[in-house]
Parts: sequence; C-alpha cells; structure tokens
Amino acid sequence: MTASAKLNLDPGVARRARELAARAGAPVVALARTHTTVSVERAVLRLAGLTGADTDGMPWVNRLVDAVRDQVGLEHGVALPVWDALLIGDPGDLRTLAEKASAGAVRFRVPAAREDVTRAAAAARRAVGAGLARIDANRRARERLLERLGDPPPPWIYLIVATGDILEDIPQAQAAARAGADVVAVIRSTGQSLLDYVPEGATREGFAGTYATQENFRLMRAALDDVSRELGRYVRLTNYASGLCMPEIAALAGLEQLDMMLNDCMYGIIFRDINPRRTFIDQHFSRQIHARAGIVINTGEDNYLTTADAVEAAHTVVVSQLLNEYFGRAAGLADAQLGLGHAFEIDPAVPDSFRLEVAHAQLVRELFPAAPLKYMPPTRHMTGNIFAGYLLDAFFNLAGVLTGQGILLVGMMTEGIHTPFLSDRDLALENVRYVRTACRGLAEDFSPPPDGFVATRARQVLDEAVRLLETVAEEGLFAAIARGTFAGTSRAADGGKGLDGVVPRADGYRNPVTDLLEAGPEERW
Amino acid sequence: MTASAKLNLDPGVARRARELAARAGAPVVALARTHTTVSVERAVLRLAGLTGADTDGMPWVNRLVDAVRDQVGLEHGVALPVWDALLIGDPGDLRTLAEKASAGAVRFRVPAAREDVTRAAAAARRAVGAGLARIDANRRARERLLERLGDPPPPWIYLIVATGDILEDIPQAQAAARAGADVVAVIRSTGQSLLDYVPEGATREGFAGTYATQENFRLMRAALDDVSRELGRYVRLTNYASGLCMPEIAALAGLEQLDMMLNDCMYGIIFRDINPRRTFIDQHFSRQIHARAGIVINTGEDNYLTTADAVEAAHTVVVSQLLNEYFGRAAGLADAQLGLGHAFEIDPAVPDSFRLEVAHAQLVRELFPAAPLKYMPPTRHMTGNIFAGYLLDAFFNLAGVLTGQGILLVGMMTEGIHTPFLSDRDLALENVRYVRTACRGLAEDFSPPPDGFVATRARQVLDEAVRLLETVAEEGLFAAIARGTFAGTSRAADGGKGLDGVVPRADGYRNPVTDLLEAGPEERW
Amino acid sequence: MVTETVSDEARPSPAAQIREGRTGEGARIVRPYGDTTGDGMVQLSFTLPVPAGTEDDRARAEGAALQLARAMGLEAAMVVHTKAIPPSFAFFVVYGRVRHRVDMSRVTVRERDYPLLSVAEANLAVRSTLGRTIVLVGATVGTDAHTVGLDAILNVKGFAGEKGLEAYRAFRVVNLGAQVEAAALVARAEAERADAILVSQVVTQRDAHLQAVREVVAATRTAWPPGERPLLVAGGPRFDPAAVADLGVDRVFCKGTTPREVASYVVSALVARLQRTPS
Amino acid sequence: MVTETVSDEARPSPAAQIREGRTGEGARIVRPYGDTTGDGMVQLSFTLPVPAGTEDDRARAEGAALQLARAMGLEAAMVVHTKAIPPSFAFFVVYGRVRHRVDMSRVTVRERDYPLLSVAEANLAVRSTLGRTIVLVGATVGTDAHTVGLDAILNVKGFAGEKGLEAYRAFRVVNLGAQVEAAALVARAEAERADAILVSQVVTQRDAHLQAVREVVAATRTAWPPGERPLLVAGGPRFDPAAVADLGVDRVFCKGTTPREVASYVVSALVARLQRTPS
Ligand code: B12
Ligand code: B12
Ligand SMILES: Cc1ncc(COP(=O)(O)O)c(C=O)c1O
Ligand SMILES: Cc1ncc(COP(=O)(O)O)c(C=O)c1O
Repeated sequence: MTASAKLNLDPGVARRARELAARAGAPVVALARTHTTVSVERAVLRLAGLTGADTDGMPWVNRLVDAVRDQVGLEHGVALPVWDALLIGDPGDLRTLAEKASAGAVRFRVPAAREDVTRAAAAARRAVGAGLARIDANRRARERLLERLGDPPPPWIYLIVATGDILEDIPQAQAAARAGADVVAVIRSTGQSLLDYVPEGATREGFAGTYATQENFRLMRAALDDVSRELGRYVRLTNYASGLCMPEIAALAGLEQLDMMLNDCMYGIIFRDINPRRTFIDQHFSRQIHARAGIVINTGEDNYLTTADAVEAAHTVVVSQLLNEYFGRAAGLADAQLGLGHAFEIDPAVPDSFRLEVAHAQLVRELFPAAPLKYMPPTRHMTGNIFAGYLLDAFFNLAGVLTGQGILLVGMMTEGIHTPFLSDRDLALENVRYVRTACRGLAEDFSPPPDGFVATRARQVLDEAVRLLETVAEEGLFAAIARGTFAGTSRAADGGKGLDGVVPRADGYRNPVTDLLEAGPEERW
Repeated sequence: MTASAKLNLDPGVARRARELAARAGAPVVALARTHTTVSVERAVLRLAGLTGADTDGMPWVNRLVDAVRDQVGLEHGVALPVWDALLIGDPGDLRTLAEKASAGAVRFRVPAAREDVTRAAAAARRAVGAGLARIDANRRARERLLERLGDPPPPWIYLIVATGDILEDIPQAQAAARAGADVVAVIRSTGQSLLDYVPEGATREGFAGTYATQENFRLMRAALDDVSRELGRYVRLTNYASGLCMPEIAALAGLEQLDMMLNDCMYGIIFRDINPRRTFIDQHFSRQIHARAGIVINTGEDNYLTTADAVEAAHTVVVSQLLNEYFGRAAGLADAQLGLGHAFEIDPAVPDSFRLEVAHAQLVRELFPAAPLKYMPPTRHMTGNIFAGYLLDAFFNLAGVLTGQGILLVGMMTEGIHTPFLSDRDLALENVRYVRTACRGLAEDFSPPPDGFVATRARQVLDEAVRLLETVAEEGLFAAIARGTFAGTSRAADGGKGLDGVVPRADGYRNPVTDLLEAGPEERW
Repeated sequence: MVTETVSDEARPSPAAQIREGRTGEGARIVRPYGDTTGDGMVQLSFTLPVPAGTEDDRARAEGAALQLARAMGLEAAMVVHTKAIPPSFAFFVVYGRVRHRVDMSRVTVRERDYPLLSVAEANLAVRSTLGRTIVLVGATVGTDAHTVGLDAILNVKGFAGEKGLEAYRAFRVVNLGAQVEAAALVARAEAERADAILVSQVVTQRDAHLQAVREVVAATRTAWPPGERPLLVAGGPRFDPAAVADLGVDRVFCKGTTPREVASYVVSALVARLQRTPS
Repeated sequence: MVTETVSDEARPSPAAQIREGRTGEGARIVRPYGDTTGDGMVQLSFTLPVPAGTEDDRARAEGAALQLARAMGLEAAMVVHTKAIPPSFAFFVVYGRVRHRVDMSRVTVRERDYPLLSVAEANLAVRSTLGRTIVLVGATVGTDAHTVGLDAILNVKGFAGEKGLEAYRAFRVVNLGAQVEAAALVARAEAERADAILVSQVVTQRDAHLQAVREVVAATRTAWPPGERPLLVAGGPRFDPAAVADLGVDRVFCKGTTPREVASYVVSALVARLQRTPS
C-alpha cells in the first residue's frame, strides 16, 4: 500500500500538521484515560463471558452494571465489586449473579482491603483473560488463513448489505462474495446507535440495516467462512463499533472474528448527537480492543461531505483524519489498522470535478502512506438517474485505482433511491471489475505536473488543513466541535445523549481489560 | 487539434510509412484518373441540375446516362453527347431531353468536330458551373456562420439518428442538437448502398436507417438550421457518400450543404462487396467534390475492428488511415478535411484494455496531428447489459478526451440491441457531458513514460503497420485486398457488384466537373 | 421502396411538416416512445429468485422473465440480458412494447391550492391576519437520523437559492433535529404552543417513514382534542403526495420541495383556519 | 424491536437456517426480488411524448408515467427520475412492486429435441445413414449486410471455441455472404441440390428479419413441391424460437448459437427425414 509521491508535498508541512493534531488530541486522550463509561464496564463483563438477556430483552451486562452503579457507583469500575461478590457470595457464575442482582438480591461493595482487592482483581483478570484469549485465537485464525490464502491486491472491494433481516443479509452477502467482494459490511438498523444496550439474538426486523448483535455477527461470519472456503479466499466482515455501545460492540467483534469495524472518534458526536465526552472515552477503549483483535478500523470522514461541500470542506477531512490517526495510535492501533475514510462527493456539475477528486485522493494517499485508506463512493449527488449514477460510480472506481486507495466501498447506482438490491450490488461489482481490469497500471501514466492543477489543489487543501488545525489546537477540540468545524454541525461538550453514562475514575479504579491490553499481548493471565 | 507528443515516435518511421502508402496508392489514383463510372457521369448531370425521377421512381439521371451509354458508350463521358444533343436538337432543358431519351426519341453522338466539341463542352461547363456555384455558396454560407457562431471545442459530439423515417428522424435530430450534439448523422437504410440509383423524395420506410435522398438532405439541413438558430451554434449534418452512388451522393451533399460525409476508400469493397475498381474510381471523384464543398470526410477504419480483433488488427487501421490520407490528398482534400476513423473495440475482458485503447488512440492522434480524427465507440462488445454498455461508453469518452480526438461518435448503451431510442441518445449525451466537464484538462496529467506500457504498445503498432505496408506496396493494393488484409475479408479485383458500371476513358473523354474542380475554385465558368 | 414526396419549396421549416400530434403535443392518448410514435417501447429490469447457471436453468429463467413481462402487458418482449447471480438468482434486462395507452385526460395532477408567496408577502399576510408570530416545531422523528432535508426547509441557509423558514420574521422555528421520539416532538409542540408541526422522514425501507408519521399523528390525538391540533406537515423524498388522508396529516411535501412552498402553504392554511374558526 | 433467537451452537452453516424456499429454490411461484423475498420490485424506464419542461408539465408527465406503471401492474410505484427531452418528450425511471407472480410450472422451455453430437459423431452419423455429403447453402438475405453471425456458424474458424460447419467432413458448405436476394439463394440451393438452406438475419428494425425470412419461404414454395424442399433454418440474435411455425421454417436459432448445435440439429433432422421418406 505504498504510494509513489506525485504531488511534491513539503514533508515539513505534514510534520507540522501531525504536531498540531497531537496538541489538539492530547487532552482528549487524557480525558479517556481518567474516565470510564457504562458501556466500557459492560464490555468488561462481556469479555468475561456474560451473555444473554432477561425476558424484556435487556442484556444481563446492563442489569449487572446498573445494579453495581446503583449500589456503589462505577468510579472503581465494575470488576472489583462484581468479582468480589462472586468470591464472597455463593459460588456461582456471572449470569446467576446478574440475575440475582437485578432481582435486588445481591449486596455489592468496593473491596477495600488490599488482599480482597488483589483477589477480586486476579479473578476478574482470569475471567476477561478468557475473552481476550478468544480474541487472540480469532486473530491468529485470521492470520493463518490469510497466510495460506493470501490477500487480494488493493483496492479491496467493500460491499454493504442492508436488508434489515439477517436471513436475507446472508444470501446477499454470499452472493456479493461470490461476485467478487473482498469485504462485506452489514449496515445497522437506524435505531441502534442510540440504544444504550446491545440487542440479543438473530434479528429480522431492522430498518435500513440489521442490528449489530453477537448472534448476527456469528451467523454472518459463519456464512462468510462457508463462502470463503468455497472461493478459496478470505472474505472479510465489517460492522459498526459506533453509537452508545461502541466498547461492547468492539468486544463482540473481537469475540466473533470480525475483521473491520466502522469506528470514528467523532461520528457519533456529529451525526448521532451523542455526548462528545462519552464518545471520546468509548472510542479510546474500543480502539484498544480493535488493536488487540487485529481489526482494521474505518473512520467516517466521508460523512462530512454529505452535509458540507466537498470542495470547500476538503481540508476538514484531512484534519479529522489526522485526529483519528493520533487517537488511533494512542490506543495502540498500527498504521496498517487505520482505514482512514474519505469520499468522492464533489458535485459532478463542477468543472474539473474529477481532477479535484483525484487531487484530494492522491493527497490523502501521500499523507498516510501506510494506512489502508477507505475510499467512499458518491452518495450526495446520486439521484434517481441510475445511469448517471452508474457512470459516477465508475469514475469513483477510476479515481480509486489511479490513486492507489486501499479499500473501495463500492457505490450503488440506486444510492439516491433505496438500500441496495441484490442486482444493484452485482452490477456495481461488474463496474469495479471492469475498471480494475481495464485500468490496472494506469497509475503509471498518471503524473500530474508539479505545478499543474492537481498538485496545486492538493497543496492548497493541505495548507488549509494546517491552518484549521492551528485554530483547533488553540481553542481545544471540544470548542472546535461546538463551533461546527466538522460537517457544518455544532455540538456542545455537555450536550447530546449518554453523558450520564460517563464516570470519572476514582483512585482505586480497576479495569482488568485495559490492564491486560496495556500490558500488551505477551502478558497472559 | 494539435496534440502534444507523448509517445516518443520516431519521425523517420512515420515518414517511411507515408512513402510506402504513396507507393501502394499511386497506381490506384492512376486508375481513377483514367476511368469513369456510371455514377460519376450521373453526378455530372446532377450538378447540371437534372433532378426528379420517372413514374417507376427511376431518376432521370439514370435514364439519360443509360440512354447515352446504350447509343454511344460512356468512354467520352456523358457531357459531350448530352450537351451536343441539347445544342443540336430542339432547344429544351435536360429534363425534357432525359424524358425523350428514355422514350427512345433522341439520337446521341459523340461530337467529333473540334467546334462541336468546344461548344458542347462549354455548354456543359456552364451547366455544371451552376451546380458548383451552389456548392461554393453553401460552403461560404457555412464558413460565414461558423465565423459568426464559432466552433465548439473538440471533441465534437457526433450523434446518429436511424429511425428509417425522415419525419421521425427530424425531431430526434433536433432533440439531439438541443441536448448538445455538434454533429448529427442520418444513418442510411440497409439496402441503399447496393442500389445503382439515388432514390427521390422524402422517405419514410427505411430499415435501420433512412434513404439518402436530396429531399431528405434538404429537410434535415433545414431542420438543423432551425435548431442552430435556436441554439446559437451551428449543428453539422452528416450522411453517407458510399455504395454504388458515392459520386452522386457527394454531389447532392454539396448541393444541400451537408457538412461531413462518410466516405472511405475501401469500405464498400469490404463490407458491401462492391467491386474494388468501381469503388476506387468513385471515391476519387467524390472526394474531389468534397474537397470543393469544404466537407469533412469520415473514413471507416472502425469497421475493421468489428470483424477483426482490435488488438491483433490494430495496425491494419493505421495502414488504412495512411491510404485514406494519400487518396484524400490526391483528390485535393486538406488535412483538416480528413476525419480518419478508428475505434474503441478491444474486448473489455482483456487486461489493460483501456490502456491499450489509449495507446492506439494516442498513436493515431500523433501520426495525423492536423486531421480531425473520428473516434468510434464500442459496438462489438456491447451486449444486452445496458449498464455495462453505459460504462464502456464512458471509458470510450474518457479515452477521447485524454487523447484529444476531434470527433466523438457518441456510443449508445443499447448498441447491442436496437438502433438508438430517443432516450438512449439523451443518456449518451449526459455521459459525454459529464466526462468532458469532469475531466477536461486531464490530458495534462496523462504522461505515459517513454518506455512504459502505453508508449511501447504504440510503437509496436506503428512498426507492424510499416511492415504490412511494405507487403502491400510490394504486392499491390488489389492483391492485398484479395488476400483479406483488411477486416479479415477478401475481395477479388474483378469480383463484387458494379464492375459493369466502370468504363475506361477514351482519349477525347471530357468531364466538365473534374475540369472545373481540377482548375480549382478560382476558375469560374 | 415506398417514398413520399414532399413538395420541393425553398426550405420550409420541417416542424410544419410533422403531422399534427406526431410528437404527442396535445395528444390525449399517448404511448411510450422508443424511436417511433406509438411504438410503445419500454425497458425493464428485475431479478427473479431462480437459478440460471446452466443452459437449461437459463432457458427456464428466461421463460419466467418473459412470463412476467407478458403479465405486465409487454408484447414481443426480448430478454436482452440474463445474468446468473449465484446460487439461485437471475437478473434480467428486457425490452418490449406495452399494449397500454396513457390517457392524458385521466392524469390528475394535484394543483397547488395555495398562492406562492414571497418572504415579504408571507410576513405581511401573517402580521395582518394573525397579528402574531407563527410557531413551528420541526424534527426528524423515530430512528431516522437524516437532517439535511429538514434543515434545507428550516435553516436560514435554505435550499435551491431560497432562504429557509428561520429567515422569515413571521415564524419562530424550533428545530429539534433528528432521532426525536414522536411523543417528545408532540410534548415540545404543546409546550411551545406550536401552530404547526413539521416532520421529516427520509428512510423508507419497510415503510419506516409511514410508520413514524403515524406515530406522530397518534401522539397528537392524545395531546389535542379533534380539530385543535396544530397543522401537521410531513416531508421527505419518497412520500406519495396523494397519501395525505391516509396518513392523517394535513399536507405532505416530497423531493425537491423548496422552503417557499412550505412557508406559503403554512401561511395559507393557518389563515384559512383562522377564518374557519372565529375564535 | 422484534428479534428471533437462533440457537447458539458452534457455527452451523447459515444456509441450513434459511427457510426452505426462501431464495426460491424449487419454489413454484416466484416474484421479482429486490432485497427481500417476495417484494416484487422491478425497475422500468421509458419515454412518453409529453412535455416536462415546466413544473406543471412535469407533474402531469409524472402522473402519466404513474398511470402507465399502474397499468403494468406496479404498486407503490415511484418515479425516481424525470428528464425533459425538449421540446415534448420526457424520460422516466420508475421503481415499484409488481403484483404479478410467475408460475414456474407454467414456464415452457423448448428442450433440445436432438442429441448434441461431436464433430466425429456427426460425421459418422451422416456417413452411416445418408452415405453421402450433406450440402448446405447459407446466406444473409435481403438488404442485411451482417455476416459475422453466419460466418461464426459456417466458417472453419467457428465460434465459442467450436469449429464451424465447413470443418465437418460430412458437410459441403456454400456460403453466399450477405445481401443476397431470396430468389438468388433459392436458385443456388436448387443448383447445388442443397439438403439445407441456412438464412441469417441480424437487422430487426421494423421486423426486417421476419420479412426477409418470409421471402425465402415464399421462394422455396415455388421452387419445390410441398414436403420436398430442403431443410430451412433461420438464425440471428433476435429471433423468437417459438416463431418457427409462424415463419414457416423448420428451425430458428438465436443469440449465442454454437456451430455444434446447428450441425447436430441438421444431422438429426435430415436423418429423421430419411427415415420418414423411404425414397
Ligand atoms: C446525506 C445522507 C446521509 C447522511 C445524513 C447527514 C445528516 N445530518 O442528515 C449520513 C451519512 C449520516 C447518512 C446516514 C445514513 N443513511 Co443516508 N443518505 C444521505 C444521502 C446521501 C442524501 C440525503 C440528503 O441529504 N438529501 C438532500 C436533501 C435536501 O433532500 P431530502 O432529504 O429529500 O429533503 C428534501 C425533500 O425531501 C423535502 N423534505 C425533507 N424533509 C422534509 C420535512 C418537511 C417538513 C418538509 C416540508 C419537506 C421535507 O425537502 C427537502 C428539500 O427539497 C441519501 C442518498 C441520496 N442521494 O439521496 C442517503 C439515504 C437517504 N440514506 C440512507 C440510509 C439507509 C442511511 C442509514 C440508515 C444507513 C445506515 N444504516 O447506516 C444511515 C442513517 C442512520 C439513521 N439512523 O438514520 C438511504 C435510505 C434508503 C431508504 N429509502 O430507506 C439513502 C437513500 C441511501 C441509500 N440508497 O441507501 N445518510
Ligand atoms: C459487427 C456489426 C456490424 C458490421 C458488420 C460486419 C460484417 N461483415 O458482418 C458493420 C460495421 C459493417 C455493420 C454495419 C451495419 N449495422 Co451492424 N452491427 C454490428 C454489431 C456491432 C455486432 C454484430 C455481430 O457481429 N455480432 C456477433 C455475432 C457472432 O452474433 P450474431 O450476429 O448474433 O450471430 C450469432 C447468432 O445470432 C446466430 N446466428 C446468426 N446468424 C445465423 C444464421 C444461422 C443459419 C444460424 C443457425 C445461426 C445464426 O449464431 C451466431 C453465433 O452465435 C452489432 C451490435 C452488437 N453489439 O450486437 C451491430 C448491429 C447488428 N448493426 C446494426 C445496424 C443497424 C447496422 C447498419 C444497418 C447501420 C447502417 N444503417 O449503416 C449497418 C449495416 C448495413 C446493412 N446493409 O446491413 C444494428 C441492428 C439493429 C436492429 N436490431 O435492427 C445493431 C444491433 C447495432 C445497433 N444497435 O444499431 N454492423
Ligand atoms: C464512522 C461511522 N460510524 C457509524 C456509522 C453508522 O451509523 P450508526 O452508528 O447510526 O449505525 C457510519 C455510517 O455511515 C459511519 O460512517
Ligand atoms: C465508411 C462507411 N461508409 C458507409 C457506411 C454505411 O454503410 P452503407 O453504405 O451500407 O449505408 C458506413 C457504416 O458504418 C461506413 O463506416
């Protein structure tokens, strides 16, 4: 995924941009390291193996965390009170404890005595260690498979399914894989991101997407395993670690061997009105899990261009990518796990629109040479004219090939109309396949002159990004978000949903998962 | 229409190719200068103003030429006997003479006495001079309009209409013009090329095209004049000077102010099985008319690639272009009148197909820098998949823009199905419009490395062309055609239709049209 | 060969020569047009859940496609493209002539039943008839998170060169954004004493938009006595304007709506209400 | 939210979990499939000869498009795209659900009624039953100039990896090329004592292909007494295989025909004739 430099970028400018991103991001990372959230704590329980839901469909992890919080608060984390209770109460498993606790039949305490703490912490570590072991095993299984089957050459073909019914999604995903998809993403139902719990079981009634549940993950991964065997190549599965349950979904993704997760540091804030603090804390934890699981994250800068103008706001994409890179690295993600997002969203009526797109795409390619960039297709300017849509998607594919993008989310000619039909996807793949075959190597002939239109535009966008980063570093990221810097949408630091799920860590806070994660994969329980 | 050189072609190789083409072509030009055909002679009468047909629909020009031929042969041309008869018989006009002659009521002779000859020749010259004057007037009218309205930037958008009914063609042509067509071509009915006469009147029942008749020409030019006025830009009209009546249709095109004519030196031979001698004689005369009328010819090399493989036979296109150039110049055409044809016909399943297309297109562009190349869209690999078709057409458009082609015949997504619907054409124009707007200037970024894939391929094709030309120059063009050199189709010099219409010129042969044409536009009657 | 001679006058406009009604201008009965008046040509594409991988399967699949085309009224239908989508689907492209005719006199177009007002006219009308500011409360309800359409109508910035409703002095706009529950929207409308409630819905899969609007309608029923609830307007790209009655709202706006249309409608409707109920 | 719990065993194949017939395998009644079994979604496009330049015209035009969609059996049809084509046409893209169902048991596929022979088998069959070379005369008749399809079947080079009929020892092929008049083809067939006449037709505008084939049929009627004329085979991309009887030929071949199919048919049909007429 290395790109030959064609734009004559000044390395000094890129360095300066990264320094500024670090200045803007550092206080946020500090915040994440000193706070926890209800979902982080539920993720701990999930990694310890607590599954299932009560008869109302409310997961036991929610019941248990709520019970702990009610009685002793979450400042010390959920692990100490829970494993303390398991050790001192009836010997029983987590599920029994959760059932009893939600019936009000358990008294929790934060163990105070050093040995009680040590005992509870050790038990907790053992418990979540099993979860991490499963994540590690999944990672190794994936790596072994990839070693044997090899990886497709970039750009990888990324397709979505979005029927709302896992049992319709499955044959569609398999059809997509057979038709050439390297990555299949199952889009989520509209409501899920604002649910403060992860639904259970296989689901068949989502709107414009299917719920992210552990069971759905399992079913789809198994279906793709079948088709991977059939095809002799490994088909990756993607879902969304996003919304109020970002940490838990990251954990479930690791447990069920998902391969990529949508996971942005600001998407929930801007597009779901989730509280900024909540989001930044959750994203940090979820990225630690992703790092361990070998999952490639996909960031969401493309979305900005659906509400802001793709030419005017081009530099905001770059600023956000630099922030996502900073936060990702801070959480332990390798550059090869940073599927930074961007998009082909310029109004096709704009003169030179294709050259502008290519300038932007090449800029991002050269700024992040080791990242498997995720390039998103036109959406905003897709109308009901399916022929025009098919055409625009072809030029998106061409821009992807010409600038060496890592992941190509395949555009649908019916983007302006409905979630994809089976045939839309098949036609979209034919489109990519033609472009990849006919134009492979065309990048060799693409040499924008150093002071030509393309290189000049790329440098201009980078300069604008640096100027914006200067302001953000100055005023702070929360202020910048409140000012509507991204996607033309402003969000206050204390507004939005889910702030009540944020808890400052007390001195004795213990999180066996972060403990193990930060110790690195070598240290075992 | 100048192209910056990107391929590092060796000018010596190009020079050698032209020398060889001249060697292969010279004997053919000599043949054309020493022979006439029934259609050449009929064209003389048409320029002298003889129109109309008898009650069977057989044009008077055919009746009169046949009568002359029956009585005195055509070795001396039709002009001397006809104007001699007009001068010595009842004073009457050509039409009356034709009527009488076809009733057997005229005795023709070839005037022998010097003064009879001079008188008849002068009268003939006066008569055809009026026709040439009308052609000149049309040419000036076009030039004046273009001076005032300007010319669109290349590539010009060239669209076909093909309903078979002139009254359906007209609104479709106007719709096409309004939607952005720079050139409209009226496709001919399947049967016409083998008719040894030009039908009369407005026609409404062609198959897959409309008959080329003087009246249809007039109606369509008037319709385009209307729409040109409406749009404030000059919309060009194209038809076919091809088949057994090539010379006459060329004359009618000049008389009705057509702007471009399909006119190839070998198309009729290969694709209509018309006799090679007949074709070469007719094409020479028709090109003399086109030269005078300021008409741009379109040659037909694209057709080869519908029967021969576009990669393997790429060099045959170049060979044919060099021959068309030689014959065109020999007939007085300026380089700016040489719309040399080529096409985007490589199987889209071939790896690198787009780069191969671009290599071919750029080669032709650099070999003929002053010619307004006519680039033809994919046809052969267009299937019933209209989406795939729309995509392939887009890449054709892109290749056109990237390599600076002069005329882009706009491809239809339904090429594999039916002659174009109104909506097919409209969608096709949207396709071109997007590519032209989005990618204008992209040629700046297109720099194939000197020893890269594209440049190497281009040089290879040119080398193959030179090698083939060596054989053709050696064996002679007639032998080469008989060997199946072009389009994988072999045609014998004495085979095919229309050989009986070829007549060697006698010593006293007079043709007032060629006399005037060869004297140049300065000399007037 | 049949030819038809048209008189050889000096270039008359060919338009004049085209038979009356050829291109359908003013025609009452029209048919689809491929390249000839009345040819009835249409293009179809669809997928059937049938395999088409083998020669036999493909033949059966195409037979099925033709059966469907026939049921839709196509004559001389041609399956011009068949693509097997493993394991057991097939995609088709079909061309053919439809028998059906369209009777233009039976096309009923909902004419705009309110005058289109300029910003100044709207402001004036409100001041002179209602004598106070109109309160508008808008939201994308349910789980739908799309706000661009709602904002296009409400935000000052507006849409298609027209200012949004916030820019009208006559309106006070409360824009609640997206993913608002129906109950919350109605509660806020009550609290703000809203004159009109504006609901946006963009996601339509499984008729999500209809369901969401119906929830708002139900919530208004409990909040206000019949006839007293605020004006209820729904908008989004895929509403059927004819569904107003069925949905239980006062008006529906579709794709391409501009702020001015909405402002004009709201003002006219509220003025009409005032005149109806002499409160 | 409705969820359905599927038992949590170690990764069973999801295919097994898909309800019988969901994807239509083995289903007797199928409907078009957009993204959900039975949703009936189809895509349509067509042009109507009506103006759509102004807002009002456009509304009327879309009403007309919907009327047509309804006539075709579409429910909840949406006009997703309208493009005015001046002066008085409009192009539409429409999506909707069709009511119609396809009954797979009513799909009649013409099964191949002759065995597919290899070159050697065909040669052997001819030698052993007829004991002589079969004479084939082929042409593209009328004004149609397309020869690629005819040559694909006849020339040695062949098509789709199969050799053409000239490559069979059992056949003597006379390929007359294109633009041959029906009478000339029949005259040549008589002169060559042809066993079969092969006619290619590619241009179909205004049913040119049908007309041309009918001319050949008529010419054979005058040339041979009933029952004695050579086998008559027509081919081209747009023939309807069901039209055999209507056209008066023995067999029709369509898009994608391979030489081997033609050879096999000709051999089988001629052998069958021989057995029928003990000449
Ligand atoms: C921008 C966009 C987004 C942005 C939204 C940003 C934002 N803040 O709004 C982002 C990227 C976040 C997004 C997310 C999703 N999107 Co979205 N998105 C689009 C997109 C590209 C453009 C929509 C748009 O902005 N149009 C422009 C506005 C101006 O038009 P409009 O909405 O039609 O509004 C006009 C009229 O309808 C009317 N109107 C609208 N509302 C109202 C209200 C009133 C009161 C009135 C009077 C008039 C009115 O006036 C407006 C001006 O004319 C479309 C595809 C497309 N090209 O249309 C998909 C699309 C709408 N999205 C879709 C989907 C499925 C989603 C997701 C659910 C996917 C997922 N599962 O993750 C998520 C949303 C999750 C959720 N909870 O809803 C689908 C909907 C499919 C369907 N028909 O059901 C579409 C069609 C894409 C597709 N083909 O799959 N999306
Ligand atoms: C190549 C081609 C040409 C070449 C032909 C060269 C040649 N020597 O044949 C050239 C460039 C000369 C040409 C000219 C024209 N063409 Co053309 N041409 C095509 C093209 C691109 C491909 C056709 C082809 O070769 N297909 C490949 C062969 C192998 O397939 P096939 O013909 O279907 O044959 C197979 C079967 O049908 C079957 N078969 C065919 N014949 C027979 C016979 C027998 C006995 C049997 C058993 C089987 C059989 O077996 C074959 C193998 O599977 C098509 C567009 C397309 N993509 O299809 C247009 C197309 C066929 N042409 C078309 C037209 C209109 C013309 C012109 C009339 C245009 C004009 N007015 O100038 C002229 C011809 C003038 C005339 N007098 O006919 C139209 C026909 C429209 C219609 N449906 O009526 C098409 C569809 C293009 C379009 N969309 O407008 N054409
Ligand atoms: C980065 C990112 N996260 C999440 C989502 C999905 O939204 P939701 O969280 O509402 O399912 C998207 C949608 O495109 C996205 O780009
Ligand atoms: C150079 C040339 N001449 C003529 C024709 C038309 O054929 P016909 O002469 O049969 O009308 C074509 C068709 O594409 C062509 O390319």
